[in-house]
Amino acid sequence: MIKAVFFYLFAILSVSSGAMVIIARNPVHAVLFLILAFFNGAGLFILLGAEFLAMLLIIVYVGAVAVLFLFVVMMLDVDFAELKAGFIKNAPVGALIGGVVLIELAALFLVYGFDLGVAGNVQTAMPSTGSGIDNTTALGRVIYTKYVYFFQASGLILLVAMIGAIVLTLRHKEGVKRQSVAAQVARSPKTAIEVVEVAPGNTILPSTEGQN
Amino acid sequence: MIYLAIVFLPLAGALIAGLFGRVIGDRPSEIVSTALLMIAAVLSWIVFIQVGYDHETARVPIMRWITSGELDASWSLRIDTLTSVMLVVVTTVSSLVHLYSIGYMHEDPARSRFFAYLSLFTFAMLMLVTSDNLVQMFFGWEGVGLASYLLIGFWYHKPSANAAAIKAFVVNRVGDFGFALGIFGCFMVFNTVNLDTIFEAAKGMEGQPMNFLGFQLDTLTVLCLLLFMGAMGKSAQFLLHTWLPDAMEGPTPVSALIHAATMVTAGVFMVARLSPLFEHAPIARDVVLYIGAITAFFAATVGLVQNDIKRVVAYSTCSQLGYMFVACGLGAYGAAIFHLFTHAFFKALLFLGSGSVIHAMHHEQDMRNMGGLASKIPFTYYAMIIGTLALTGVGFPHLIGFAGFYSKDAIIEAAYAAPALPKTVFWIVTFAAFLTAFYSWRLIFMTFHGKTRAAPDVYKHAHESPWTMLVPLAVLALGSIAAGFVFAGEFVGHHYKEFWANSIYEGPNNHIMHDMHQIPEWVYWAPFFAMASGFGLSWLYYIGAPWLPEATARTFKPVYLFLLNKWYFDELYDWLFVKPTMALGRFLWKSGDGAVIDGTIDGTARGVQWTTGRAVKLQTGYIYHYAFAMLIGVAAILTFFLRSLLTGGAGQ
Amino acid sequence: MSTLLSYAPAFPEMLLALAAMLLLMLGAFSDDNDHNGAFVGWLAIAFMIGAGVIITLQPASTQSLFNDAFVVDQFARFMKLLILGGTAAAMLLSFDFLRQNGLMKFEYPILMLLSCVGMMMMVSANDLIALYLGLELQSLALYVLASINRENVRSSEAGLKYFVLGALSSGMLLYGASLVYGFTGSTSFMDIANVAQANSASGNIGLVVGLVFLLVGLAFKISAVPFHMWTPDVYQGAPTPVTAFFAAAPKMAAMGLLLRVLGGAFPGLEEQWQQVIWFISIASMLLGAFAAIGQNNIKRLMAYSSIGHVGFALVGLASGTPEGAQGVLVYLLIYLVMTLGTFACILSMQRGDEMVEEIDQLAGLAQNNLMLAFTLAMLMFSLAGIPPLAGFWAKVYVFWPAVQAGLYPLAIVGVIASVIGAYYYLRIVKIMFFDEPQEKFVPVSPNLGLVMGAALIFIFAFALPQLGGPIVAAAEAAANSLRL
Amino acid sequence: MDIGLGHYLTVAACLFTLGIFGIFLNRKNVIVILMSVELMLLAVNINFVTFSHFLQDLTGQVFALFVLTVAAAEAAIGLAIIVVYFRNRGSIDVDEINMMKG
Amino acid sequence: MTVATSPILSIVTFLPLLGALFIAFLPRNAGGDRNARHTALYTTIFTFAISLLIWINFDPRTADFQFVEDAAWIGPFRYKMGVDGISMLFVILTTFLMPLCILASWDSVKLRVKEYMIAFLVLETLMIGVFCALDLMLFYLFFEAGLIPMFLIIGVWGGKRRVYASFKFFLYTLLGSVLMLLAMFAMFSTAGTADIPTLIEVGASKFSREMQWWLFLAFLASFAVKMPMWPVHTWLPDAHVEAPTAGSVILAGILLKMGGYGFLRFSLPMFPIASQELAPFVFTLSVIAIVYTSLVALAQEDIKKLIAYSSVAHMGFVTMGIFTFQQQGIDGAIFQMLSHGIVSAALFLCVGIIYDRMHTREIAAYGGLADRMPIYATVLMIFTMANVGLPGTSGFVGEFLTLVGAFKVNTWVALFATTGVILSAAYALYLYRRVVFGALEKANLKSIKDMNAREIAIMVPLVFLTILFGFYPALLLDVMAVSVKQLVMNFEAAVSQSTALNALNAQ
Repeated sequence: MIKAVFFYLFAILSVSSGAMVIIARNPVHAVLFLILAFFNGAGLFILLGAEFLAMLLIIVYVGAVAVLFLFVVMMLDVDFAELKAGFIKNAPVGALIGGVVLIELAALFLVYGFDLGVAGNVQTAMPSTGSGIDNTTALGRVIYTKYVYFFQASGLILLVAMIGAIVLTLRHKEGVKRQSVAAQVARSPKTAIEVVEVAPGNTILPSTEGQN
Repeated sequence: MIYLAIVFLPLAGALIAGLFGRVIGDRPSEIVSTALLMIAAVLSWIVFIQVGYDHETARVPIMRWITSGELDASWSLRIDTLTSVMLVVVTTVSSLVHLYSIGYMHEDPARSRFFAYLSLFTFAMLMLVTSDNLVQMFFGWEGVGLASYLLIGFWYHKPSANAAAIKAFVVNRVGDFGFALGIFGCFMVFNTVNLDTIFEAAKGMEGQPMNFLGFQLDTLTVLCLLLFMGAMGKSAQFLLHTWLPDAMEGPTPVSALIHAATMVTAGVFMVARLSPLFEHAPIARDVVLYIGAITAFFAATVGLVQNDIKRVVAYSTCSQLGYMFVACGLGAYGAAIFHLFTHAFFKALLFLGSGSVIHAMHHEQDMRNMGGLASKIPFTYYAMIIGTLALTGVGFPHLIGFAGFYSKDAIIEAAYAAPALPKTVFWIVTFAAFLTAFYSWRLIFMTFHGKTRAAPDVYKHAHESPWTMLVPLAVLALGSIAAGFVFAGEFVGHHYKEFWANSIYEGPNNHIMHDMHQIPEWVYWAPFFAMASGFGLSWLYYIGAPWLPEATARTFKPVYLFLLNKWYFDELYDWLFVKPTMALGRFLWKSGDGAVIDGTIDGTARGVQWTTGRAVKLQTGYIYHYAFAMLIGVAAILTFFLRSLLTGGAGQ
Repeated sequence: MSTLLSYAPAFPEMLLALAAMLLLMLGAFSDDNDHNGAFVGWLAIAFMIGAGVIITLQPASTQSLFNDAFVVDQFARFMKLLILGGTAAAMLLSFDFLRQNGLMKFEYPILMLLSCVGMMMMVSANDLIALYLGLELQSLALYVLASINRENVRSSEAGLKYFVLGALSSGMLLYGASLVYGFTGSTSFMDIANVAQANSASGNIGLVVGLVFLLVGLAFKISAVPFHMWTPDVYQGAPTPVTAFFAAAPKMAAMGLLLRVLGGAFPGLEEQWQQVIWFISIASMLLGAFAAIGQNNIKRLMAYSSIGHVGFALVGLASGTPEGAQGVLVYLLIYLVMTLGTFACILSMQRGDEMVEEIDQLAGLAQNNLMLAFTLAMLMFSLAGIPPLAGFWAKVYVFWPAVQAGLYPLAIVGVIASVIGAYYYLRIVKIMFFDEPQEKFVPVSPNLGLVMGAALIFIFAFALPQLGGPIVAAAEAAANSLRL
Repeated sequence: MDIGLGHYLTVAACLFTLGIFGIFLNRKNVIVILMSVELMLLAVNINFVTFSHFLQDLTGQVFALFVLTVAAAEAAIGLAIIVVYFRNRGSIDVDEINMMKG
Repeated sequence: MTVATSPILSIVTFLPLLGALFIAFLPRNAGGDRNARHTALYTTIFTFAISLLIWINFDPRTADFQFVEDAAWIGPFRYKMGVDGISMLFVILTTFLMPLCILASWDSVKLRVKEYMIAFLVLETLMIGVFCALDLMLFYLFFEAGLIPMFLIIGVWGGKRRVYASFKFFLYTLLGSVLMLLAMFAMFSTAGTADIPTLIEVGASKFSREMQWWLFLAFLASFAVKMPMWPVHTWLPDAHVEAPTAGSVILAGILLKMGGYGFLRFSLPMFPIASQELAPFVFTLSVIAIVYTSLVALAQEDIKKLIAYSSVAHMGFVTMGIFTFQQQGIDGAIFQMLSHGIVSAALFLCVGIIYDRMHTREIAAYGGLADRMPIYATVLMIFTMANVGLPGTSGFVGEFLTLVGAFKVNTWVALFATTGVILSAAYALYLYRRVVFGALEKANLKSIKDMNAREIAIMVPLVFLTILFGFYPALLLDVMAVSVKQLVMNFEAAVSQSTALNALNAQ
């Protein structure tokens, strides 16, 4: 019973905050609603016994991705006044078609009698509740062994994301002075110091020709 | 060998004159081709005697031609009496015309071409008359048509000559259309195109029906009528006659050779040759008879009022051909061929004589600008008189007469003697004989008698033709005088059966050749009186009372105009066929091909363009539209499956 | 050592992944200049050739690794060779363009290499997770590549559109994957296939819905109508060599993946997916044909052309037979060559420093540069499917199975679409050959010439038994290793 | 009231549909579209976890784990592209992203 | 190695291609142009000479395919070549016309000579291939590939509306052909073989009546366009008018024949029931083609267009003849195709001769050419007469035989078709009169020159053959007789078998 209450709480909240994401005028609000939706999603995960994923959702998603969103939204400094609200003119048609899809899916899920046992193909059995192995451990046991291939692949994906983000956004601005460690370390007295013999009575003039 | 020589010597002449005329010069071309034809003519007479009197017949295979399945049409020569008569006619007239042309055409720059055409024509004509199968006959048939086309259009600078040439060819093609269908029909019915086999089988086909255009019709009638259509075209019979008068645009020797003596008689020859078929198709024979009679009368009436000297002779030819078909229709093939034979002489004579007149008058052809030429060109004058006497059939029954007297009167008598026929045909042909006499003498009187109406300058320089032109006139005049009484016995007289032998077939009920001698006495005299009264009336009109023609024309103006305009056939055909065909062609081109077919195609292309425009508009560039399209796709596929699966599930 | 050898089937992927990291180091620790960028690029090509050699040396049997998540069979090998070839050739096409446009960064070849690894994982995927990861590895690299010309509005717009719609499609694909997982209890293709075959389709609507979403995601990747809308914009906006890459390798991979999924996981739902394929095939062929006619930008035209060609390739798939799959493979190979050759030509359309993309600018090319015009013309005829060029054989091998399977309406619509499509290919030929010449293009560079020449020889030589025969035989072997 | 598989799936379906809606009904900020994608991924993850729970199979969770990883990478790339675009156009208004069409 | 065992068909087929390759590597300059011309000429003449070996070694007593070559090709398809009495002569016709085409383009083509010669040589290879191919796919490959060079020939070297004409030609024919391709797939799927001889033997029994209908219609779509039959003929006048002279020659001389050849090779032997049942339909189209296009030809103002329309009419005789299923009809159809190949080619060459001088094809721009061009006038007269179907020219034999065949089958068809004989005389002579006859009045014609030696050299063989085949058609008819007989017998057997079967089913 309590599960049901929480389910409905999380469900309603996640759906409505999801709706607010796309309705909200202000993108910052939208991000915040997205975060709320994630939180509720995490709640649903916990109800389903997936604690590790719930944790991940909050740490990775809310902590990193959503914040990144927030950061970009603010950085891009969009003039919110210019952003039009309102839906496109064929919104009703769109809504109708979207509604049809949704109704069809819901009808399928709610009406259709599930027969999950058909398969009997459990690949990686969930540890039984009494086994003392918690969700995180169970995942940890398979992720580097059975699913190492996927793990490596996702590593490559992250590598691509990193390269991509850098190649797209990194800008070597001309005229910006940067510290060059290698250059500093490589300095030797020869290159750094200029020994000038000063004739008596003369001022030391730095060799400024060509500079300015 | 002799047969081959007769047929192919003209071809050799044609090739020499045609291909090398430019190289060897005009005069050698003329001499070579003429000489070759002379040889052929001499050989023909030899053959005529061998075949006609010694009854030698022959088949000379030359080489294969069209072989396809059962169809086997070979090049070969068939020599029998009918052929030999035609050989004589063709080569004799042709060689004379060649000779005549040397003089007549001596000013023309393209003489070698002319002689090539003439010889080519002769070759084609000989192929026609010697053919042993229908296809080869068709070859000759079309070949003479080609030569005729080329010769009519010889003076290609003249638009009228070109028009006449095309007209001749196309109208002949209309006839050939029937001929061709006839050949196809023969092949379908008899499974062969060889004459002998067909003749053999024809006896058994009488009364057998065949399917033609969905109707069950009498086989032989259909075939004969189709074939006769070809004869009508070639022999310028009523309805398909319009080309012949126009063909006078060609040089006069051509008219003499092709449009008087030889080619136009090919139709008669063909009917005679196919007598085994026609004998078993009485309805077809009646058609031949009536068409012939109508033509004889019609052409004679038109001939009454023509002013062009050659056109008068041309209509006369047309009319005489009608006589020949009357004879064929009656079953008196011998009489038909006899008339063909004599006619060749006197009609060629008349044409060549006209040519001589025209030559003298510096290519003036209108008789209204002539007159009084008898003194200027006496030789021609007498030749023409002989020709006219022969044409009008001057002679005394049971005694003697000119060539035409024997042959034409034989036809008129046969028309009377025909059993089970009303005498209408007899009266028509008799009346036509009267008309013939009238217009023939009218020609003589208008041209040679009275005071001249020619321009003084022309009249002064009018002179007799060179010997090359006069010799043929002389020879032909001789023929016109003698051909009748010399050969009457063989062609239509008592020896006719032996003479014709197997070359002409008479049905078991055909006794006309016998019956024509069993007629009342007055019938013998009827054509004589017709001829005589025609002469008398003509004398009255053009010598006795020269004001009469004009007065008559004024009084009977509609009739006069009707005749002058040749019964308005040209106008009728123009209105009925030529104009609508051209209009239809243009309509089909512009509307059928242009608007409908190309319109459809171009319309399809435009449809594609339009669709393209729509398809491109879908691509708005907006992300949300793209996403929307995807969603629609998903929704559509999903709905499709859920609907089908759910209803499918409900059905279980 | 033996442990390492047990991973032999995955050596090509490993080699390339390690190469990518190696080159990354090389690039990061050397000066960022054109020369080094090209050096990295050439090295990448060398590694790809190496990977290709390894693939050809692998035994012809079917091997699987990682709990059957990664399978290497004849099909995978065939597709991998296509992908490697496409990627290497696209890279070869890139150098001149990148140098001229100041884009010669060492990241470019590395991203292509990683994308290539992703694609190879896709065609070897035998598990939904492997499928997804391979797909994402490929796609993420492609998003970046599309917008790599970051100073250019069009390029970044292309990247943005591609990314947004790509993310949407991955979402759908994932949603489908989740349903499939849920309704079969496994992510492994073999298990899925067993379930799908065990209880007939009507008994498992959820699975069908999952399949639909999965197909939608894949259809997006192969740019089939109505999930194609990104294609023209991305093709036009992306830097031309990247477009060439898009048209070449990822299309192969996505089609390969589609075959793998349908052949590996859903043979039991043949009746269902055939209907979907049937529908998107017709829609793609028609839209490709019609919309391309309206284009004047040759890259955009090639985008629509690629949509149409996907439609044709799907005709083979729609028949659902091994012959059909063979046809798809032959089609893909030939299309790959044709499209690379065409893009080599497009990349040669340069006046002075400026790239030209308008078709009109090709006017009279035959009189200025006959070889280029001839090559492009033959490629156009080949794309139109005129014999004896390779494009004709491609069509033969997809339409014949379709007819054999009784899909007459599909085949008829297909050939009619190909006739309509022929119009726009002809238009290019017409502009090059019939119109009055314009200013000359700069001479063709050796790299482009190499690709063009190879493509030209290929499309002509395919009709020879020495070339076409082995290719068809290889495609047959590959198709037979699927479970269609 | 028993909360079954269907309920979870329906919630996920709602979120998923909202995600799609967000993409094509939105004419504002492109970033919002990105957020919509994140919503869809959340829905997918809920699906996976739900199925995992009801199938008593850990694979679903593993899948969800990788989806999360990839989603993070995707967000990074997406935001980078948006930044690039913004630098070029000075705007990320969805209505203005249509230089190429037809 | 004797001729019979050597791959002579492949040699003849691919020799021109070799020549094309050689030309491709010639340098691009004035000398290169000259070399290109010479190479093309020698190649085509050499090819013709070798192709004569085929004729000489051909055994007309058997209906089997001869000089057969068979090798593995791609996938299930085989590289199989061979000729029988129906196809052999078309090979010769092709090789014969090609040198003339090259010669005809000797001076008139000045731009892009190399490409022009290459296009023609490639086209020759493809055309010969069509008539030799004994595998469905090989046939289609050659059949369709010809579109490319022809498209370029019309488009690059054509007249004012060349773009429209070339597109129409290409897309029209392509649309027809692709349907045939599908039909070929269906045949291959059903019969399990793409081997044409096998299909000829077993096709009739393997394909059900309904299937035969569909296959027949699909093949008809292709062949009807190629022939062209009414009402899909309108691409032809456009293509002819715009194509350069040699292009028209090839188009009329050979490409049109592929349709008729296709009917004989595929439709009749492989789908006899459908052929039989659809013959009235084909007859109707043929008769309409003959009468309709003859009428349209009468109204033309462009010389080439007129001849093009007359080609359509003549092809009407061909289709009519083929669908009589009679020895005469089919013999006639083949003969008509061969004869038309010579005659219409010659007519287009004749047009080319005056076009090269005056650069107009308007009939009204000419008149009185006979004065200045007597040789030309003679030659044109001969071909006009051959076109009209005058006995003694090759044009007669074909028309006559087809009509004989048609009359046996359906008198109405023969009746209407024979009117074409009248109409052809009308339009052909009308054309001749307007161009050659009449007074030479137009100032720019006054200095027109007669045919030069090269042009005479082109025409002499054509004149010779036109007349030779008119007088001695057995040269050709003997070659085809046995094959056609076999075709007719097989056809009749198949039809009677099916009627017997139907009767059995009806009981």
